Amino acid sequence: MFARLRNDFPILDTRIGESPLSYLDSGATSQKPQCVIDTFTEYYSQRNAAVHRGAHSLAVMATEAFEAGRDAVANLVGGAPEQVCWTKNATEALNIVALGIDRASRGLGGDEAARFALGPGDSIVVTEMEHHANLVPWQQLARSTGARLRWLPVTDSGELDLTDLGGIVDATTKVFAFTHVSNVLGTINPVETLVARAREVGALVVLDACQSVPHMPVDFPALDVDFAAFSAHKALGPTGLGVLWGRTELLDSLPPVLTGGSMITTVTMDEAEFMPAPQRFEAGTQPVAEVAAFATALGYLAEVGLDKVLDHERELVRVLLDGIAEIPGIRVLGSAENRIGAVAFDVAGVHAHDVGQYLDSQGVAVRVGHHCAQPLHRRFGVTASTRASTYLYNDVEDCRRFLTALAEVRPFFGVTDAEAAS
Amino acid sequence: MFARLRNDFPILDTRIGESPLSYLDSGATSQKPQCVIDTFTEYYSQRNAAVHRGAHSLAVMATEAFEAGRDAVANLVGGAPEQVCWTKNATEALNIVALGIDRASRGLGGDEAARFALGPGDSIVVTEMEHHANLVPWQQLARSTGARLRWLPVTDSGELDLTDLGGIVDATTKVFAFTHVSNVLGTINPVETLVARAREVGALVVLDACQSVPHMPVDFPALDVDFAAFSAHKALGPTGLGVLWGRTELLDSLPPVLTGGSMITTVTMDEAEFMPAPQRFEAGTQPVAEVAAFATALGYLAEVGLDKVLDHERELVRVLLDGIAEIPGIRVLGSAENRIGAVAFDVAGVHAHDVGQYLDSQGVAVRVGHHCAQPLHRRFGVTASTRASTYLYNDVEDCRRFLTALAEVRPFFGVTDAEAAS
Amino acid sequence: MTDQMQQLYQQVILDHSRARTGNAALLREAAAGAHGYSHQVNPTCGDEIELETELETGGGLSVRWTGDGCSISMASASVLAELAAESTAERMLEIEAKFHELMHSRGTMEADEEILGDAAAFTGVSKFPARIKCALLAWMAFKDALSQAQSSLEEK
Amino acid sequence: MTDQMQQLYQQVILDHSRARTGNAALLREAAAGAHGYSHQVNPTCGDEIELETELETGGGLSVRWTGDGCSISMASASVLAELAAESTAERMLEIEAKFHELMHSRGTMEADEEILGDAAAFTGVSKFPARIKCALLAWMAFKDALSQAQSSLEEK
Ligand SMILES: Cc1ncc(COP(=O)(O)O)c(C=O)c1O
Ligand SMILES: Cc1ncc(COP(=O)(O)O)c(C=O)c1O
Repeated sequence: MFARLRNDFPILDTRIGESPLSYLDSGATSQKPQCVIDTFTEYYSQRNAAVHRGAHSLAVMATEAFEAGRDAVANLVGGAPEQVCWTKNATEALNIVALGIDRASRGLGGDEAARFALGPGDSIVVTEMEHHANLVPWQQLARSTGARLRWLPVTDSGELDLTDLGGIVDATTKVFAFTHVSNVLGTINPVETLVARAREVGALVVLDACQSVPHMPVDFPALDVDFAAFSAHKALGPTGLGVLWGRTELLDSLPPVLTGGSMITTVTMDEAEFMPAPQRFEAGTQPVAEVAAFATALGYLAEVGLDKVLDHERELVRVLLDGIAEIPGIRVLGSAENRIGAVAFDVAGVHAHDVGQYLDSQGVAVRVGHHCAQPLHRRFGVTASTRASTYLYNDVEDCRRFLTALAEVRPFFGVTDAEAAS
Repeated sequence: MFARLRNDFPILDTRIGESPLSYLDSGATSQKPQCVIDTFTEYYSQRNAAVHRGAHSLAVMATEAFEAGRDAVANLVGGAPEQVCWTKNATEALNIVALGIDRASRGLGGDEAARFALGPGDSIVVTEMEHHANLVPWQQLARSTGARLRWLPVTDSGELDLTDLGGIVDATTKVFAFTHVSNVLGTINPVETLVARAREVGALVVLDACQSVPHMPVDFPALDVDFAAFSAHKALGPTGLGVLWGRTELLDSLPPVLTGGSMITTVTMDEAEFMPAPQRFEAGTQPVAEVAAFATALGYLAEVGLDKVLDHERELVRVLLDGIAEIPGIRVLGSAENRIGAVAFDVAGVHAHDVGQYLDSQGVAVRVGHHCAQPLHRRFGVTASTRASTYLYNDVEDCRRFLTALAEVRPFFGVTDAEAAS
Repeated sequence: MTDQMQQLYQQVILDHSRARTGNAALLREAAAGAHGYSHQVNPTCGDEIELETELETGGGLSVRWTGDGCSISMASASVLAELAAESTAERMLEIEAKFHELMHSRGTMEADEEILGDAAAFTGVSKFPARIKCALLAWMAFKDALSQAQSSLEEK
Repeated sequence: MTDQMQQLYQQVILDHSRARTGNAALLREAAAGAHGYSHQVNPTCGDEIELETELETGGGLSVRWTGDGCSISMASASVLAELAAESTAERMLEIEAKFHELMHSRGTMEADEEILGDAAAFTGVSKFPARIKCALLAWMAFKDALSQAQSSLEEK
């Protein structure tokens, strides 16, 4: 099946110079199947209109497409459609939670928001492997509320160090925000253990699901998280769309951050009343075409089956890891067994940027840099790494091309083993 | 020229039941020419990748498309590309300014943000004709900072009442936020006069340019505004994209609201440093395909010429206003001479929702409701109105079809003049 | 004019939207019996309704309302008030459930005129997704007000 | 291996990226003469450079730097330091301007070897938009540090 499916992605026929394209950068953003691309054409040619605000036929069709998108997400990750709030990306989704708590901590949002209030003496816990999107908003929140920011460290094997979980997540902890899967290491974190500890101390759980939802079956209600965030563009969907998922009673009481049209009930010159979720978080004209395209993407993913996607990517990551082990001078960051198809590594004597440039000249697209995880890179003693990441359209041939090119990198830059060791 | 141009918009061939479509709802969102739709196909089939973060060829192409979009906007509205920050919609853009000022007022954002700080004793001025997007964020800011919110009233003719401009915008005024063009009345406001007063008292000027940029030539540096906001979807562009335009020195010192990846320089577990504008306002993966499509849209608009668009729409609005004047029982809201092609009205004895429904049955798509301007509707003694709004693809035939259908509305609902008058 | 429009705007609806049963000043605190009040807004179009219901000692009930909205929402309130005058609270909840089901049937359901009475005229609305909320607005207010009235009765 | 890759990674660049001129511990406060310091980061890839320059009384100048980054950025700093050792401040600003122009030429400009010296080897970089910042990082730090050194000289 996976071999056939590759043909659904027109960009994979692109040639980079003389080489065919091996796209191993899906951790940054995924490519799109033809059906998703076609949804844009279809939407803008047949049913484009502003949603929720009109009686005319186009508006009705657009509204139906928009709301059907919520159903598609709820089908994928569990919960009811009203638990799905559209955002521009996962980053906005995480910020909505952090900034909503910030507002609640200032006494804004009424009595029902008081449950979110934070202050000096309270703590927020994250981990050392977070993407900046799930770190910087919490730093900002800690700074503005006076709460303390703490974090779970990462072991040499690239897993969360749970030795002091009970000490770090303690009675002062009001929010525990962590990633389901590391975008650098590929490690799948033990959500159950972390949630169990959060429940013991009564902390809110915020899950960064950016790297899990596209690559494996995920069920938020079963994981028992309070809020979760992910982006459409990493899951075969378009740019410009993300999801904030939450428990209804929490969403309905969290103060909205962005305010304006379509999220209010009554507005006078002096004040405004907000709608319940999901609308309260959807101020202004929404990414409607993007929602329609994402619904198509989720239909495609559902047809393939996310359990199969995970299996497929695990086969590929085996090929990658085994192949890399045979190339001298490559250090893979982390070695977790429970992982998705993302592999970050350091090439002795060659900077990641140069590694990426060489691989690109061979048609192999990988990511280089800190992958928005500077603290994690610092933990591993580097400022940058090269990351190969897979998706359902990759095959063993992509991995082989990558491995062949990678073996040529150090010779090309004239790095000898002796030099690199120094 | 305008007759031919209609063929570029595939959706205009849609039939609503047995009727051809007359789309008179561009004030809510515009339709898209084929070239804009094709840009999605082209982008996702040939150069989709995450921008600004990779050395590989696709990433380079995507980054170029993304940055070229800024050039296209700067060409249209003036200023340098770095003055163009991408947002999800105009609403987000206006919120970034209001929430950035909120942060500055709490002492966040360092010394350079102090210039934005507001407190009790200060005032924020808006107008009674604002869209909720340019009203509610300022209400929220007033509430959280203790500043006072004031507003310029609207006259019976649907223009700003400037009688007491000097008293309302006074020495306490720190922010003066107003719309360039009313989305309900179509009135073009005297920006020069308003800006001149703001300059006298040293207030920041925030311009809601949602209804001006798509319909007429606009030059922000010439208008001498500090910040401006508009949405792509109203200007032939895609959903999911807006613009915050600002003076460089202001953008660089305004504290960012959404934080995360791609907007930072250095991140440790404890703190983060932010990049200058535009990146500081662009946290997370951006709507890259949307930017590419918007650049195409702006190219299309530039080719037509926005001066010609304004002339064309003014011809159509004449036809609309003259025609409506002949139909008994219709009251048009506002009567400004200096206007774009938007006409809102009240039908005696028939609720706007029913008016819209009847027009839709005749293939005429209009907007009904409060158009996100409840206070303005209250000012005119109604809770809802029907609005017909034009764009470059409309023709006199659309106006005729609308007028014919509108004349049938009261008879259909069996409203006699005597009854309506009661 | 299309068939669908005729189905949507049945004569019954047009009549009720003009001669509105129960459309009267609210009593509020002045109400004698067990009493409930609800204010509902349809943020999409600005339709608004304030509705109060009073439970009578014999099990009957009465509904008064004021509102501003489209013909569908006003007619629906009027029909509701008319039905309330002839029914018990229990019966009204039964009608409400049927009406709710009918509205969400996308035009695939036959209206049960025995139960629904004049409310059966709203069958055509179910084919217009944007208008369903209009038809349901008064009923939402009624359910809310009734449950308040019932709990105030229990307290007594 | 493509032609473009050979143009990008000229031998001069690879050599400089390994044997780095001027790559030495910074003096900071210990510096004797008029002195400027700059820290530049390329947030895209994490490349970083700390560079200081000292103006000598005779009009000459010296550059010291430490950094972490790709071969292009490190080689560029090394070439800069080598050129600085042979030039005046004025001459260096001339080179900087030419280099800046070359980098933004998208491969359409011939490098002026007379002025640029070893920096001419970076011509191929201008065809790789994502790498231009790497080549310019040290130069940005230099311009910043130099203007500080010059103003501290004026103050004296
Ligand atoms: C005058 C005006 N301001 C603001 C907005 C909000 O724009 P958006 O919904 O695209 O954020 C609109 C359009 O809805 C508008 O017409
Ligand atoms: C783990 C993780 N969290 C958050 C993000 C941020 O997602 P986005 O950039 O789509 O907002 C990403 C991807 O960039 C990610 O991999």
